[in-house]
Amino acid sequence: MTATQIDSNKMPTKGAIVSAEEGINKTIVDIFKKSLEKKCFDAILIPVRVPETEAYAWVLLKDQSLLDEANPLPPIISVQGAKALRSLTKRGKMTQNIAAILRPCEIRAAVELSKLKQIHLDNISLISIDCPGAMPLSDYLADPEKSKKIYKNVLEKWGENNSVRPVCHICNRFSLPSLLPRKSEETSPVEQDEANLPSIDLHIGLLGGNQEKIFLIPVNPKGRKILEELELKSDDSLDIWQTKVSEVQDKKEKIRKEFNLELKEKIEGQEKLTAMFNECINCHNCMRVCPICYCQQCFFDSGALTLSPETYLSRSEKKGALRFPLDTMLFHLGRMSHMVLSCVSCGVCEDACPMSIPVAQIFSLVADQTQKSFDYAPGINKEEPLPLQDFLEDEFHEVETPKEVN
Amino acid sequence: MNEKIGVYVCECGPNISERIDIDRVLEEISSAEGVKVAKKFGLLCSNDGKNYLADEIKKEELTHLVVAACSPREHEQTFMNVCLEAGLNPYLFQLINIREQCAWMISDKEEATRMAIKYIHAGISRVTLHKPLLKKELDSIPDVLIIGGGISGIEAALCLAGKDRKVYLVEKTELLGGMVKKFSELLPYQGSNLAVIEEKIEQVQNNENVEILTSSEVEDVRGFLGNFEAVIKSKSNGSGTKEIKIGAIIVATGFKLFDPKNTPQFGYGKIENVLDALEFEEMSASGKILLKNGNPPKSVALIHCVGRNEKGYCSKVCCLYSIKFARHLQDKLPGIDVSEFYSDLCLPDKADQDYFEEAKKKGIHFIRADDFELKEKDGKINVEYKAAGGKKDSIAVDMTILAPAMVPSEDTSKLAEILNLPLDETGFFKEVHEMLDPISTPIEGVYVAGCALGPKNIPESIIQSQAASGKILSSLIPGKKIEPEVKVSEIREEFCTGCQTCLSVCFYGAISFDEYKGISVVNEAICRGCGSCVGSCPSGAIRSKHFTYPQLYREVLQALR
Amino acid sequence: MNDEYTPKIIGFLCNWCAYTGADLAGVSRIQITPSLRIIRVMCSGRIDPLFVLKGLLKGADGVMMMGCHPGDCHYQKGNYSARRRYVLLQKLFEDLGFESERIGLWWVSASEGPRYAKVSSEFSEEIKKLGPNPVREEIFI
Amino acid sequence: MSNVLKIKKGVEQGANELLKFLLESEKVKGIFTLRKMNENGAVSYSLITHPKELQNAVPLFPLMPVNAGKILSGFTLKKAINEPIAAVLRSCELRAFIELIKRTQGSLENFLLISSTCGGVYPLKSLTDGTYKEQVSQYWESAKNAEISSDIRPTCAACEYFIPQQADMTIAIVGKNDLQQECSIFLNTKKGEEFTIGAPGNIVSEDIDTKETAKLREKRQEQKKKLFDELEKNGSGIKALVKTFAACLSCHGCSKACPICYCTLCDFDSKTHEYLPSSHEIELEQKGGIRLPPGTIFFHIGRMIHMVVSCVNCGMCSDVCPVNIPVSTIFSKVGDSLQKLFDYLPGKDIEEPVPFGTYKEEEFTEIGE
Repeated sequence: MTATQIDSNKMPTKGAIVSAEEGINKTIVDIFKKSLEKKCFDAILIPVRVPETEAYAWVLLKDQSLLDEANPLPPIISVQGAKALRSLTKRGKMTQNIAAILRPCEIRAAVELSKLKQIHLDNISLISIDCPGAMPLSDYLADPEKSKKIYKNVLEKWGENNSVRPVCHICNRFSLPSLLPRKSEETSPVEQDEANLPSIDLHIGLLGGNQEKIFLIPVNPKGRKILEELELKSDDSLDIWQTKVSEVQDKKEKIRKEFNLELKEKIEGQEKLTAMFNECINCHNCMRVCPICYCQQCFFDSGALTLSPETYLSRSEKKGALRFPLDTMLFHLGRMSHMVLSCVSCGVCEDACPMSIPVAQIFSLVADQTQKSFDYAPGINKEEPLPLQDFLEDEFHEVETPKEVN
Repeated sequence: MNEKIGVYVCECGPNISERIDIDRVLEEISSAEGVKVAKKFGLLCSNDGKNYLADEIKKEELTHLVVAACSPREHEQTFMNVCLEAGLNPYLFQLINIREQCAWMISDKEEATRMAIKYIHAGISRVTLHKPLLKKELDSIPDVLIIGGGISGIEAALCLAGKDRKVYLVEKTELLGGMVKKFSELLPYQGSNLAVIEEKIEQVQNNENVEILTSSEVEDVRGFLGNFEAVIKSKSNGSGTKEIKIGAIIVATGFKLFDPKNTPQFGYGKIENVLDALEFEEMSASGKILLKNGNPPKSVALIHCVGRNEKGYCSKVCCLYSIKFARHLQDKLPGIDVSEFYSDLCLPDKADQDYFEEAKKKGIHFIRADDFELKEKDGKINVEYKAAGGKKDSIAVDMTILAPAMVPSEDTSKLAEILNLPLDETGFFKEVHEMLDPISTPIEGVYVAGCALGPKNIPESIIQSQAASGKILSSLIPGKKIEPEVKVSEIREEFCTGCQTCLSVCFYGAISFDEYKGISVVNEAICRGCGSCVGSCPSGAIRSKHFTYPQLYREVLQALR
Repeated sequence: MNDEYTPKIIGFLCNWCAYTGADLAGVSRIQITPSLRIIRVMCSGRIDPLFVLKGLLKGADGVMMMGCHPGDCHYQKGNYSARRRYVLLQKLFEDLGFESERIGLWWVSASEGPRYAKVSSEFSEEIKKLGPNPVREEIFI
Repeated sequence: MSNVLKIKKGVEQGANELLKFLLESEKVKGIFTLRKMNENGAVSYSLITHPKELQNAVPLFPLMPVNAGKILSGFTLKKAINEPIAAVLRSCELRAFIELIKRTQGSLENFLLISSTCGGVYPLKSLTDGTYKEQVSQYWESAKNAEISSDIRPTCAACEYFIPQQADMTIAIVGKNDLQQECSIFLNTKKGEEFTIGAPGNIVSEDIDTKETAKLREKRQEQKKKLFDELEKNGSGIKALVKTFAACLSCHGCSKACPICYCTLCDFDSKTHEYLPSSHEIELEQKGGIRLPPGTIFFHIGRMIHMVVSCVNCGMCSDVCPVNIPVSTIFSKVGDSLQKLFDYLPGKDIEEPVPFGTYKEEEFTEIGE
């Protein structure tokens, strides 16, 4: 089975239900204030609104007062959380205990990066949250106030309000526990053997709580310990949450199928794709914001592709005209080949594209297909090796040349 | 990280121990990351101290050494040698200056101690980033190029050739001897007989160690101490060029005379029988001191300091040779009336004074004056002047001899460019230090001697040539390798974009551009490690060894702890 | 601001003039307020403007650059490059509304121990007046 | 006064006419200019070698997808072109190209440089959201009347260097009230004149600086002042910078799009400026909180230190910024004053050394004493 299908029986069944009269945000923030008091963590990584602005930035904080402006679920993804985490631990592990509250796609990117030794997850508790998706950066920047209102509605009408980004609208990995690896079909993530702990310790469930309560869901012993330290009992039933998750899941799966079919229509075939990338100005913003593109020096920036003027002239003479910047197509497809197996469809590339090319949609479509063919789900299981760092002897016979020809 | 850092604090007798709480320092830093031992010692620069350090390095198997003592300007080398003999690369060591900068400068012991701890912490976190650097050794060529075949050049050539050095003596004109060759005679107490000069010229010509290249000019010079390459262009034999390899260079290009035409009031070039000093030297050398009309002059005026105001410096020798001229005239043309017009008399050497007094006795008039105006007046030259008292006066004479200022010889600036040497505001070559290092230039292995540095008399020029030769003989020893600076700049190819900004800020020409790779390249033998290029590189492609960004950044961070 | 406050000042000193001058100040037992942390570089030309910037953004209250007097540079002209870079920083900080008073450049020769003590003490006083670098509190830089 | 080639056609057709002539007469091997890519108005620079492709050429189209100076630098990075190519660029692109050449990032050799008195360009956004379509209609009108056309990029509206330096030919647009009837091409250099021998149209003698250009320059200068003053609204000092760069994604797209940022690997993207976890923890201790990724302000000011004396205010940085930070405004403000300080106008004179590759002994003598 591919990791994308949900089997709600296998989801964690017990957790803590916390009422949220003061609003989801405040409730969550208070919990983490408490976690600092109780010394569950030394510091917390969470998006914080920059004072006197509408911008959000990742802040690693000890000082509780900074949590007042924190927002675990801002209307936008500014910097992809995994990138923030990478900037923290690329050169080694933290000595302090840190809780990182990330969206599912950010967690998954972080896990991919840890496989690529770009992030050291030691001493870091990854905490995920049900994610209704994020709004397009440009929409938010155009009118933050309006966007915030819309986003409230997004949270209420989960999965129906499509003012979120296309990749979010079709995202079927909005609730991580549903995807976590298990020792066997029967066990829920919590009963993992230590050796194969899921990437997250704790999950914050929003679905089914319709703004009145939230679910704190431990997915491993460490998660349970955290709840204990927070003096929260973790034996409330999670039925409402589960049912809601699978309900939304079904909806999403449908939208996703239709959407991708249409998209396929739009981009399949060289000409269509070329036309799509014809507007690319080669700024490489997409690569620069992509969490998976971790290279210090991108091959496509390295100047390795610079040729002599004569070559350019003769290339131009073949077609009558040669477009500059060159190799935009090569860049996108090349980049794709480098990272698409780990693409988590977080959509930041599309947000950052000054030419509004639907990069994320295209990449996520391709990712879908390629990842299926390797039965690989990026960022779900820390232990699952990267497809291209691993191979089975008994695979892909269809691409082999027939052994005997008669 | 598995460093084993040893930190040793020197008590420096009472100097440090009394003003810094060393025990507190030790207890503070012993816990720092990577520190294996932290100890104190009475006087680390003493022999006991050095032996103690060496033993410690071996005993504790230290990977890095930090010594907190005096200024690196005082004992860095001392302790680096200790490392060397103890088998630790001397660049894995850091000397922390807690004496000058803490003990001696901060009165409050508390504060001084706190500051010392800061410095040592910085040193510790810095030293872990040090890279072992290796001394390089290069073969050197003992041969020498001397530019300028005047008396200075000749003297230098003889000194060096005398010690069996191959010398290339390059002279622009057809013959050796330079200015002196034009003189009629020397000062009597210099052994007035010019033959001594002729002898020297002969000696050079007959010395098989000296290759004389007359009618030749230096076109290009590349390289560094011990390994220069020079291109010599010969004007005579069909302008062929010659490549020579030498280890050191002496510039002895001498001087020329200020052109009196630039000071019209002296009428030079307009009024007949107004000569400059050299013209008169040649005239008297020829033995015929005559006016244009063929008659010997009955009266002569000698005017000093021509162009001194324009140039702004005294040319030192004019007073004496003008007196020499006057007495020469008296000897050759008895009864002649000679007047010396001076504004200040410069008689620096011990014999000069007598020589001057004698001249006065012999009836030569010495008139202190300025504001000259020379006019032609019925066949004679009327010298109008303002006398010392301020009263205007004039005399009429048959002949006037001007003593123009000494100025840099032709193409001094061109040569300066080729050799990448600085000139001073007067246009002469600039020495490293007028008092302490008067013949060296900023370029190792290149020296300047004689009037190329400024006005000088013959003895001074000869002294400088001998000095330059001595420098070369002592620094450039045949068979002995030279050790270029180790803390030089290096370029990380993969980061270099080839914008060549670094070339423009390197004052030693140590960086060149590799057209093929499209990147800059440092010649480590020329680089002096100043790091200007590093500060100028936007790509962060250049690193100055032992002063890298991370190493300095560590110091910054620690400073702000 | 209390009297206890001693500013954190970083000084980049060239090895040949400024640093030697600083040593001389010590040798002459001239007492100064312990606010300056010296970082030795071979030449003032080595002082990368980024060091100065980094220092300030990391919370230094002031940054001093010191080198040989014009014309006396041990490496001929390094200090002229340093001067241009300093002028750049000065103006740039002004334009950005930074307190450009927090950086300074001084020529100090090997024999100018007293001058070293004087300029560093005076600068330290100036900085005291300015108070701590606001950047220290700033989280979102 | 210089010679002007007058082609009796609207300025845009006239320009194409010129290019057509140059290519067909084989005076040039190819033409580097903007070309229409599709119907929704996407344009990109192209090297056109066949006359038939010229039908899509839009040399004066008021959009700047990339700074052409950067492109030409990459084009001639390995070596200079050995056959003549005509390149149509805007004033700021030409200046950028020249700054790059000073840093041996390309070569002018064999280029026939064609430029125009620039009416400015529209932001890339106006292309992606289609708004440029109605805007462009009044573009030529305002150019003709030496007005600042509304909706062009703020940087352009505040640009006083719209009369190109060092171009062989300059197509006059600003203040040409006969735009629709004729195209005036100023032949600034001998080269320009040689290449137009036999070209359609007639030669007259005119001056490129007119009352109108002066008028526009004045307006743009006013606009510039306004623009710079707007920066003050965030206050000044570190607080202001933090506010301005609050939304920065650290994507460094500004430096990638900047023509002057020529480094293959930007120093600020290199390991040199990576943080060890320990130094993060030190700072966390000191401040109680740290922004991640770190060094947002350090990057922007650092980049400024590296390139701002050569900044040509082309505005690409602002155009590609995903979070609408007015990067170019800040950089032109600082650039302006620093360039004045060093008496240096980037891209004006190819012989003029870059301020930090040189110095004068007698300058700034009051400093350090």
